[in-house]
Amino acid sequence: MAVLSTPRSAVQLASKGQPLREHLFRIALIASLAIAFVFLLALLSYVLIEGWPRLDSRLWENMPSVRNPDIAGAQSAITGTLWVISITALLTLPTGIAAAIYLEEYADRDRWWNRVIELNIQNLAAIPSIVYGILGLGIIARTFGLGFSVITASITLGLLVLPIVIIASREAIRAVPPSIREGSLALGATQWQTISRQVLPASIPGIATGSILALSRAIGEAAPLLMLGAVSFIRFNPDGVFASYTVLPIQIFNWISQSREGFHILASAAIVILLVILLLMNSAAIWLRNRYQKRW
Amino acid sequence: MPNVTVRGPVAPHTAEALDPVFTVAGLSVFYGEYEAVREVDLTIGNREITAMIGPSGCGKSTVLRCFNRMNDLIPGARAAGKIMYHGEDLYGAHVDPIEVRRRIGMVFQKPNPFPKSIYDNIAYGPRVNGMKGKMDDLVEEALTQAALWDEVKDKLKQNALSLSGGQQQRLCIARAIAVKPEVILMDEPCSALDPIATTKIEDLMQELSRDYTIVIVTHNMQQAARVSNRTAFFTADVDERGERHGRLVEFDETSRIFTNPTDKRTEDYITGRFG
Amino acid sequence: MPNVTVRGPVAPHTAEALDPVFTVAGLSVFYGEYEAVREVDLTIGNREITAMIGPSGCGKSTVLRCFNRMNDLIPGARAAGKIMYHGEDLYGAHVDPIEVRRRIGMVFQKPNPFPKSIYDNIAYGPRVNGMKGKMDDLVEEALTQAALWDEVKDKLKQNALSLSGGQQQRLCIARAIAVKPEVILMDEPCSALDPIATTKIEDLMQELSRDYTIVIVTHNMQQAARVSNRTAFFTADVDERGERHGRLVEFDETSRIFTNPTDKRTEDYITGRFG
Amino acid sequence: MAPRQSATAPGTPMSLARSRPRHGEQVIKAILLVAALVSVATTIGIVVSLLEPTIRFFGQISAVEFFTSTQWGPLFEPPHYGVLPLVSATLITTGIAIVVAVPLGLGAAVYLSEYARPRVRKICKPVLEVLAGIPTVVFGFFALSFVTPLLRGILPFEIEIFNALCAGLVVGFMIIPIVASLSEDAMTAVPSGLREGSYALGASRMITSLRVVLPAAFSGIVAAVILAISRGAGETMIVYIAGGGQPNFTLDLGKAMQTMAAFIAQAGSGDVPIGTVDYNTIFAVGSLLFVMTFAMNYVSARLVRKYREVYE
Amino acid sequence: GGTNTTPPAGEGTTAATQAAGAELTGQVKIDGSSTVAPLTSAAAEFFAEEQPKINVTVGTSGTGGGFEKFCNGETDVADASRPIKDEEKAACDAKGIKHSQLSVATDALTVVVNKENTWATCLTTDQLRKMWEPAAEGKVTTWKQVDAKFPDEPLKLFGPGTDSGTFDYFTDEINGEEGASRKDYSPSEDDNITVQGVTGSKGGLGYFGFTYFEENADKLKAVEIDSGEGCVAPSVETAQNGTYAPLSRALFVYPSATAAKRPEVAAFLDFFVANINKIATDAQFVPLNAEQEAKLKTDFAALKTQAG
Ligand SMILES: Nc1ncnc2c1ncn2[C@@H]1O[C@H](COP(=O)(O)OP(=O)(O)OP(=O)(O)O)[C@@H](O)[C@H]1O
Ligand SMILES: Nc1ncnc2c1ncn2[C@@H]1O[C@H](COP(=O)(O)OP(=O)(O)OP(=O)(O)O)[C@@H](O)[C@H]1O
Ligand SMILES: [Mg+2]
Ligand SMILES: [Mg+2]
Ligand SMILES: O=P([O-])([O-])[O-]
Repeated sequence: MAVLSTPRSAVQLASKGQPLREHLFRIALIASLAIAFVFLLALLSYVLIEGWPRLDSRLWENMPSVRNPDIAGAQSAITGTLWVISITALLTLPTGIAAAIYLEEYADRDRWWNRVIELNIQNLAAIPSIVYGILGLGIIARTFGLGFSVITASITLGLLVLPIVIIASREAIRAVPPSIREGSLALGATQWQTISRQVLPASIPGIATGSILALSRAIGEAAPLLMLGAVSFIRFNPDGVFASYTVLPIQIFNWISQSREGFHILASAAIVILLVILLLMNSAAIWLRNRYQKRW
Repeated sequence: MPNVTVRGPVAPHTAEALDPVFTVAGLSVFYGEYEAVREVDLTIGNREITAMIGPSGCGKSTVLRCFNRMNDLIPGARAAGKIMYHGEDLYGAHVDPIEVRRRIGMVFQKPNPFPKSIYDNIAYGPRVNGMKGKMDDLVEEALTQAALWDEVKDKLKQNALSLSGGQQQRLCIARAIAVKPEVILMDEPCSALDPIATTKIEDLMQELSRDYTIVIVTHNMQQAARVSNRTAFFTADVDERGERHGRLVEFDETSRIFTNPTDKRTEDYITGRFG
Repeated sequence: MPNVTVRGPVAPHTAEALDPVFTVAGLSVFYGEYEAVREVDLTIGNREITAMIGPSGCGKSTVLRCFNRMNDLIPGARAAGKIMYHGEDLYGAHVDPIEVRRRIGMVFQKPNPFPKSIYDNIAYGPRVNGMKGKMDDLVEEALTQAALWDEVKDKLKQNALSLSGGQQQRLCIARAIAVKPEVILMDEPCSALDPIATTKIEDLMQELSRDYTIVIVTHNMQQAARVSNRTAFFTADVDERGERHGRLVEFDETSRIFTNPTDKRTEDYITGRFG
Repeated sequence: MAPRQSATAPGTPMSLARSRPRHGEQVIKAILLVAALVSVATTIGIVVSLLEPTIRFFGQISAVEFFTSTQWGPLFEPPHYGVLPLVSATLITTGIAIVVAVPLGLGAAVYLSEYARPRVRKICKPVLEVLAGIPTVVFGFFALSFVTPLLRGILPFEIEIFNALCAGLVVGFMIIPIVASLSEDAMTAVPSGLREGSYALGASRMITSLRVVLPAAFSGIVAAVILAISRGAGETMIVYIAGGGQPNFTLDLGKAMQTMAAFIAQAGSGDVPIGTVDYNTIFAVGSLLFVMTFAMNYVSARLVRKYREVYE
Repeated sequence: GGTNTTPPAGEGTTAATQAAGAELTGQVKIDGSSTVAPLTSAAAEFFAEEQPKINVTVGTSGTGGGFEKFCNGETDVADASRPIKDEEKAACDAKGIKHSQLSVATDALTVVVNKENTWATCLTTDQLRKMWEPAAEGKVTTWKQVDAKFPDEPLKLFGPGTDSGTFDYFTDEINGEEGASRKDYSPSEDDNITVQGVTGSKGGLGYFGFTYFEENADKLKAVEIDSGEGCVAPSVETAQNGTYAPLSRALFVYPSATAAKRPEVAAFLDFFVANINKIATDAQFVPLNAEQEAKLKTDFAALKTQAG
């Protein structure tokens, strides 16, 4: 090794040269997060301050009213949201995860039809929600005859967020190192055993993220439901999957477009409720994600 | 102390009289266009230890991975030629690779513990194979055989990824033997082990070879000499186009390979004059 | 053929007269609550090869990883005690771990090539360190030194993960020396290598030790004897509570350790009577 | 330790064919395939709902006018059918959203995955994800009643009360969690051996993040970004409320604009009698949006195949 | 609950008194105009005090969307801010949905400007037309162009989306043809957005329903309209007596004759018609005058006969 003459003498180990660049990079990263947080904070405070006067039990004990904002509540919308979102989760999470498993673990990526499925899923993610509303109205409500019911809404929302679940789950499954699969298969495990006992547990964090994002989207979505008869004025709780229903985003939308100030306050309060429901819904996924997150 | 001299053929076997488990004929393995191994003929005897030696990159792992169809999993990998397992074509249409792997276990060159607890790593194989019996005993037995029990008995619930390199390797050995396969393929099973652990694993191999067939890849000449009945020596030829292809140079009883090799290249390699 | 006898101290060094690069005093390393290594005192001499040997799980890798603060990256890992590097506290507040790692290179126990081309793997270090010079030459030089050039020169653009186990290990060695660090830490650098490649790497170490300081972990007694000037023997003690803690048993010139060890455990280990 | 073959006579081991039938495996595979096909069925459903009215639309309106005229106003008297203002508005607002969301989202992801302590990550990630769950109506009103006045106060140039800039910005913030969360997962999944390899060569955290972790997580990051862009391009309510719903063909970000999705929402939720040209425009625009996103996804899918790094 | 009660047959009595003895169950589905929805919603709310077990749902799919569902047999009552169109009627006939039109309230379309606008207190219909006609597009961009007396302030227009009944009515009355309007204004289905737009621009002008103005009177200024007979400000009185012309209009509900046979629907309609002005006032609509109210009752009686 002629290149090197003497080794460098024992110079200081203190950093030199790049600290500024490193520093700036770090600051830029923190700033990215901070900017997003500031925006969120601004939005939340805006909503919270606006809605504060009406954040009380009337909100979940009373039914909606168009006559008087003081007696109006959102009970039917809250129960409707819980119904719709639970069934959406039940329908879409298993389907999405199953589709992701198929595409990552079974499908031969060189076959054109699998590439078509793949492309198709990405494409579905970009279709505006209102188009799903058209689909839900024409095919699910009318052709399948499910009418303007909870189940129609859940299926429509489920299809709307399905691509999110699939894409996120696929990436999570793909990130599991191949050596883990090899280790399992070499022990005589079947493909499904390998998937269900090694690959899926290892990809739970990513799948949980996908589920969170998907359900978040579904719970806040109003546009397709407007086409699906999530009628804005309902004074009773749904009693089954075929019942009429309304949901919080619709109720919020409706209150926001009311002319009286009192309803705007109510809308903000309902947003807070919606976010609380959202966080409660997601907390299971968040818990799972934190529990299973690991590096190898 | 185990026997560390050349083990020699198990009486009354002779080179030709072996009871074949695998019969390999004209095996070539391709990664895409690249022919990594060319025209290998080989016979693996029942309840024997067969060692595969040769310089790095000559295709030992590649051949080994054909024995339990592990290469099926590498996109673009393809085997030509025949491998018979107890007279049955391993690559035959009706053959179920899962059944193959259930009966032919494998320890990989790079330790690959599952990101689970030590206990679950061992229990995994028996569980997926629907094995009955007390799992705790099974785990203890496998870990003891792989000379790891003492070190981990207090932390069976700890994540296997926090083990040291050598511990991980022994864990993978324990995992493989816990399912009691018919054949065990081991790719450099002692590469990360100290002499003591190596000795224990070699003892284990000797013990297992009473009932099982074992194929090991090793770069440790002494190890091959100590434990194996037969040795296959591979090397990589460079062809006209400058590509390297693995080839089987010589296959014989270990005592013969190490004392009286037929091929000049074998002799050179064994005595360290090669390369 | 390289020298395979015990290398012995480089004249005119003597055990005490060494020019220390690292001075380790009372080093204990914890993983969370678990004290993996306890109270190690050690001195690594300039332009020498120091070998660390001992049974699997005794903490060799752990100690080695303290020398370039690699353990900083493991959540929950923590070092107590002092490590001085050229008289400067390696864990001092003003010390930049990046600068430390730039000057103290490392080859890991499990080969960990980047999922990039072979070429980019080697070029990565020089690039991030802003090294000048013709990159192609640098890559060729490093690969040649690590005895890999011939095997990969035609596929430098190929993904490094398609290399065989031993090739990956040599790639990681080439990657480490390409940045020309002051000290090179090697964790079982030859574990996946055949004797020929091993010999080449050992030759490389000898050559490098003219200018560099080298610390290797090896489970190969002969290798320690062949290449190192000094040897540290570690073992794991079991304490009252049944926990295992790594300890330094003996540290001395290699010739002394292998011919006339002070501690009974060293002798047992070296002669294979241990465990 | 009883070897399996001792059950049978030595030398006559069981066949390598399936020892016990594994119908379960086949059934599972079939179920999984069906799940994957749900998405295909969805697309077929959408294409069927879009196609027929679209064909009828182009029977009545010339494609030349549709693609070249710069005036849009199908529901006015006299109607205009130039889709370019909608397309340009979609590209502009989505472009602004990308400019906001991709750097901020990736920055946040790198920070959470490579810099932040685990506790910080555990808290920050769900908090960020709250952004994804806020109803878009709310974003829209927040944009209109808070962000726009704010922008009008600080920007040196004039912007209208309804404008593309504010709509794009807020859409960008809405999709940050998609970029950040999914990319962060992809980066966390990169084996730590790779990071160690880089650090051991004296690479800094920044270099390691940028040159080792990001490339190794490339496929996941691209998936995240594409998902986010798709979401942005298809976003309806925010643009509808804050963007003004006025189909201006302009590059002036301070002006009101109407995106394709916003048009569909506006026309689709209103009073357009079924079967008329007006009604069919909804589907013509929908089809165009479908084709555009399809093209974008096709290109990006090819990119990913090309640059993906497979580790281990 | 008992479903044994037959619908009240007598005229002149309210459903409330009739059904007081027995509780009905069932669901009444209403959908349609977002303008009319607050009125039917308020009715539903009052009705719930009488018949808590009857679930009345009110959707807001817009007048067109409401008729679509109504003629498809999916709803019982359609809210509408304009009369049914011929195509829609045809669709209803095809499905055999018999219906009739009931005028239930009056609305006064109100033209509003920014508070800081000191110049436009009264606008003639011609001036409005100058601003809104298709020919004005891209040309009439300042107030000065509308009237030389006005300042040179940029003119910013806001209004309802093209697919609302309000837009149809306004364009028809002002520009002489339904749907004929300049396109370079900011349209929105949500009147709150129009409020924001006008309050945010000094030269802003917009139009929407009277209720909306009343609620936001502190933020906006209503313009008096001169259709040739002097300036008239929008108010309950001027709308009711028809002097606020041409921008006052009737609002409708369309009950299905078939659905009206169902006791719960009949009960609701009885209640609604009987209490119409109380409900309208409460919901801040312009109530019917005596003459209009009498007509409503006659029309409703006819429907019930038709329903048999
Ligand atoms: N990340 C970790 N978390 C917890 N314990 C660890 C971790 N890494 C190592 N250990 C434990 O610390 C002890 C020493 O490990 P180390 O890797 O230093 O051993 P070693 O001497 O290098 O062994 P080998 O020769 O097998 O590589 C072992 O008992 C091991 O299980
Ligand atoms: N997945 C792969 N794709 C392409 N080439 C490969 C792949 N795996 C191995 N090779 C190449 O095939 C040849 C044989 O590799 P193999 O892993 O069988 O070597 P080996 O004999 O096991 O070497 P070692 O002792 O270093 O592990 C090598 O040249 C290697 O680069
Ligand atoms: Mg190998
Ligand atoms: Mg180690
Ligand atoms: O909802 P509309 O009354 O505008 O049809």
